[in-house]
Amino acid sequence: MVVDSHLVLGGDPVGAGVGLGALGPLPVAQMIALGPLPDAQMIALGLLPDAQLIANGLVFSSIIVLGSVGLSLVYDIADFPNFAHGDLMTVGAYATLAVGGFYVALPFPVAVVVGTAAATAVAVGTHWLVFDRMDVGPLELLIASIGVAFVYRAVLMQAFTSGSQSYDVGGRSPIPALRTVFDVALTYRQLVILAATVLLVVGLHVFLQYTTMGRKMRATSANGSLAKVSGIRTGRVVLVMWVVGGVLAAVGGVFLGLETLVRPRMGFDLLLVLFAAVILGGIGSVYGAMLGGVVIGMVHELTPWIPLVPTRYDKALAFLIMILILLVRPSGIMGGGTSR
Amino acid sequence: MPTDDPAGEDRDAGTDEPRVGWRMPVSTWWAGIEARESRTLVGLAAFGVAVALAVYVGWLNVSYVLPLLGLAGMFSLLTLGLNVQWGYTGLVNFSVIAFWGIGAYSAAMTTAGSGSPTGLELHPIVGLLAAVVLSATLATLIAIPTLRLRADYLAIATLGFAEIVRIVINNERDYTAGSAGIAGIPGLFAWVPSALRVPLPGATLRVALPRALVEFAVVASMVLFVYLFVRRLQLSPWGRVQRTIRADEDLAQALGKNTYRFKLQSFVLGSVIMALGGVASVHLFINFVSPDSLDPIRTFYVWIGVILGGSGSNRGAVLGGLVVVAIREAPTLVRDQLTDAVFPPRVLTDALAPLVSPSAVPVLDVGALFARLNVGALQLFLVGALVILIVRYRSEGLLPPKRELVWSAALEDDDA
Amino acid sequence: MADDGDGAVDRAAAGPAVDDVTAADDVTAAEDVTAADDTPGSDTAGDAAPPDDAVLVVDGIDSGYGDMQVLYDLSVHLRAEEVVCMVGPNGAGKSTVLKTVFGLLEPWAGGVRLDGDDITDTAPADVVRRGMGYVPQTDNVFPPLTVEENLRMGGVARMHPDDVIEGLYDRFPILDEYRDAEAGDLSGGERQLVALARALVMEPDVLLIDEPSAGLAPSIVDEVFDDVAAINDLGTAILMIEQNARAGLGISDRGYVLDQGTVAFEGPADRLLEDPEVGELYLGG
Amino acid sequence: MSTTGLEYDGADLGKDALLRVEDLRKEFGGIVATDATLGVERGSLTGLIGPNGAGKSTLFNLVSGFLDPDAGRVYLDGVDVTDRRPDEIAQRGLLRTFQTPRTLEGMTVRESLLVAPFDQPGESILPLYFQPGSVTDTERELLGRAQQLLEAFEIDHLATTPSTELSGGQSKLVELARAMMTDPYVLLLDEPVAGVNPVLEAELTDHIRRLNDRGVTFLVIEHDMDFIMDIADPIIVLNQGRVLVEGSPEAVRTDERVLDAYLGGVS
Repeated sequence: MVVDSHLVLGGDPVGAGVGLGALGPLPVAQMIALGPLPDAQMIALGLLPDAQLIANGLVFSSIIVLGSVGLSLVYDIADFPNFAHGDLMTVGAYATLAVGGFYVALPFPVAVVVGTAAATAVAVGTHWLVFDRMDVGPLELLIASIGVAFVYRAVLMQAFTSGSQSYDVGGRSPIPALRTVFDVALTYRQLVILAATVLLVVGLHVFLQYTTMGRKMRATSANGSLAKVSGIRTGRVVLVMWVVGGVLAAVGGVFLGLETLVRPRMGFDLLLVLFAAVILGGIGSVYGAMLGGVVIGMVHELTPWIPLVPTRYDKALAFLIMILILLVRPSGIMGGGTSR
Repeated sequence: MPTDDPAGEDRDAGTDEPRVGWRMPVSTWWAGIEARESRTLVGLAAFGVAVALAVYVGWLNVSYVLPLLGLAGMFSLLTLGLNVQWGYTGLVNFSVIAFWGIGAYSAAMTTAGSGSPTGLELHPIVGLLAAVVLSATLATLIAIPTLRLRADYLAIATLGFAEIVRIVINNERDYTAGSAGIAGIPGLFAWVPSALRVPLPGATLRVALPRALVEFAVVASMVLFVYLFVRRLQLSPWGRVQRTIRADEDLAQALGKNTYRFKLQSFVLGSVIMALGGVASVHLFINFVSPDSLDPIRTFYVWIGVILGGSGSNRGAVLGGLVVVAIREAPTLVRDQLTDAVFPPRVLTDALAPLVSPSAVPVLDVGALFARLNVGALQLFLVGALVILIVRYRSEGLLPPKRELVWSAALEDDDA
Repeated sequence: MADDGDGAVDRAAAGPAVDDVTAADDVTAAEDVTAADDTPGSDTAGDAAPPDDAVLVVDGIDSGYGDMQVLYDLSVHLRAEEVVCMVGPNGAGKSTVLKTVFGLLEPWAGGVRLDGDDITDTAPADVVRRGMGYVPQTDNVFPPLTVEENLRMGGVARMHPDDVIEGLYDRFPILDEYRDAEAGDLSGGERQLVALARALVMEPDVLLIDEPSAGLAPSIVDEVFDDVAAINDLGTAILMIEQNARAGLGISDRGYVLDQGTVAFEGPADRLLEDPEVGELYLGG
Repeated sequence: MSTTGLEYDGADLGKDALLRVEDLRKEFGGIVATDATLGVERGSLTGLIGPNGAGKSTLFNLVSGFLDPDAGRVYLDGVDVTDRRPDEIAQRGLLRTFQTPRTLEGMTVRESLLVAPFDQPGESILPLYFQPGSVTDTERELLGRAQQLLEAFEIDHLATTPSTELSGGQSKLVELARAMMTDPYVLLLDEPVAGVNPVLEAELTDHIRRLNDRGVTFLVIEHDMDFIMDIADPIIVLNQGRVLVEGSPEAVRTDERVLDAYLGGVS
């Protein structure tokens, strides 16, 4: 019987991973370490300054954006919803853990690079070994991708146990300056997450808009068969697409691990939120996925603000937004993308 | 044994062969079986005989096998429900276990006593009705926005729904007892003694596990009932429209079929069957339910059962239920039974230790590896790998549906 | 997008449309004469072996989709710097010829030679690198990419496409004007030009064009054919198919009339148009 | 918007036309695919021709409800069916086929015929369990009808063949037989003889004629001119989404405007 580690955490029985900061100004990771604070509920019930919620929202949005961009790329170019994308984030988190203390103790930034590279290799390898070899429709690929997700997670559970782990790295305390000036509790870790995400998103934008490979990727996404007859080797483009998606997912996974704990189910628990972001932004639109990620991330953290919705249903709210979008505008807020 | 009941049925679906019924000679029946099917049936029979032998000589305990067969029956209810959705109509439902949970919790919250925060202690029939109404309503609510859209939206929406169900059950402690779960759900056959000795003149007859036997019989008849129910649907004009939708929804529409209505019916019906499975589960065998049971992996167990058995095949779905239990149990058996026999502790490491650096020794300790085998991980791995392999190599499954499915009564008189 | 389309039509319709057409017909007649000069008197190649100076030889191909055969033992050829137009009724297999030549479909029998090299069954990306370009009928630009980026996508197999692209801007100033506009926002005629230019960045010896006039307002068709002629002037041999037989053959040196997956007539472009049998082929005999 | 002089006067449309299309317009990305007014007379076998991109298939999709028009109306037997769902339009007696034959994976030819008739009692769930007799009766009747049709179309030997194993021409015959299971008033055929060998083509022609004689109204898109000129009267020529000419095959064949439309140039 699989005992989900998060069920024994107490404070937030349904996946500590999604409670990110919602319970109070202290980072969740620290809170879990200390146990729930007695005043946490009160703070959550409205005593929080708005700036704090927004800061929390931005941090969570960063993680969602990193995951949803890759998911959107694969959905558009490889033409199936990759249900293993959340677990790819988990692979990134664990690969970093493996070289950042579990098996080898590299300095954390180096560990992130190595872990990201490993997770990307896993993404590309999966493409070669599984998806590329299947001559089936999107629905069958979708089902196969769930199989892939389970295999990833099974290997991680065997190698790292089913329990929760955390990265052995500092930066958990709030930055005093921000606290005094803006009355916002933002840790060094969170600042790094924000900065790195902005850097990656800008980097992706530059890559897509100003490099030949980036243009090829947009071209292949817009019209795969025309890309082929233009002389673009689309097989390579798809490979690079998996590399880009893999890097972003892995880094997102590490950030998720920094903010919560590294758990075998951490990515899978986030998958639904990623899909909500992708559908909100419009399937196939990378920029839509970014926007969708920010919106879903903010809504998630701003739940305390929203009347009648208990904080514990923050994740359910993302799902409801998704359903609403499906009802009203199935092609998403950015419209574009392939609608059929 | 549930393994036998798929075999004797479906014959009337064949049309070219002479009509065969319940009383046909075995040779006639066997002659009408296709080669692939006969291999599967032989395999099944061999498996059944092997299990029976293992029980007879004492390798396997009846008290171990019987509940497992009951569990297989439970999974068969779920595979039959999913087969209606995916196999008949082509709808991707990733909230199988959530609908099971809706059934289980409906029953638990209405019928349990002190073990439940609600403590209603109503008659089980109330729980059953609640389960049907609730599952049908919720299935309709997910279906309305998504069934008109591309197939993958339903997949995402149902996965989301399953998570929501889990979140709600985990959080609404005042009603569901949260992660603690609801205990004390009345067993329907609690009055049957769990062990029985019948004193006869001169000896005592020991009846093994009478309650488990009764409960198994109930599950088996439920499976049979649902099987007959959905098979009639499949052979009917209703099932024919569903197959048309699965193959080409545009064509179905061009032929005047309100495909949305049909898809909705299929989705709701399948979901209600799953909820019924949930109701039955908590009144039989284990009278307890907790959110642990709502792990999404169970949904994918059911998926494996359906596609391995053969999408669209009811017999395949029943067979799939059995396969699922085998997959679940295999890791435990491997760890408990095989490790010591195949990889005696430390043999390999002792042999290799002088050759490698000390830090590498634990890595080589295969025996130890198996001993600390994470059963959950291995189950997950088997499920995942099987899904990939089936999609890649054997998408039609072990017992694919018949080539032609016709309302048999109509053919019967046609021949006469 | 709709506005742009209408705008383009309005712009073009501003002139007297009917006069334009008659004028074009006159030009066509004049060009035929010059075209005939390029290839003096060797139009009777017929069933015989293709001439030695052919850059593209399609030799007896059978082809089709799934198990449906569309082409039957079809042979066509194209000389250097020549414009050849394939016409024929719907369903004659014209697009299938181009797809098979370009490697998008595997021929069931027969072969394709480019500059004497066998390119049968070569993948499109490699066909491009061997010097043949292809402009599909519709969906032939990348809508979210700018005109500049579209052209760059045509030159992915080149080390330095910039000079060629600049050359194209000089030759087609309208492209220069719209270089930073998204191709999806252009009018139909402008898109067609972008598609043609994209295929030219590789400076192909042979360009295959599938119905350049498809989906265009009649007034714009002439512009597009002018563009095609201009491309030919740059030295590229062109094999195109065209529904609008008069306009297509009007700028061509030679023509093939396809029917039922094989060549029914071939000959100098102007003579084909006058042949009453060709007309009958279109409307049934 | 187009001022090419290709005007078609819809005013003289017979008001009792079984199928009437008025100013039906559809644009794709700013390009007008269809902007037509036309009528199909009761009992006629009307041909719909035109060069590639003339908007024939778009018109079919609009009329059968698979596309929603941007403007205009469709009347079937006097009833406005614009914006109705495809299944509602089919139920009103307008059946269509598709350009590429749709094969029903996992179903035999006979099954694919049986699915067609509307409102079978067995298509609802309750009668299956509470009135199985009526389901059986209907099924028996439909089986008989399917058998008759299969025999009439000389494909009864294919009854239990999986749909996916048919040749292109056989699929076309099955499509026609399947449509006939529903007793349609109007049949819209999209390229019924494309990819069909000459022998089967002759058979198909024969069947379409016979059905027409029995009162079924046809609207047929076909690129094979010999076929359409032989079978259809009147013929409607579409060009650039509009009706260019309507008339008898002879009139259409000798009409300069039609030749121009096909060969290009503008009259």
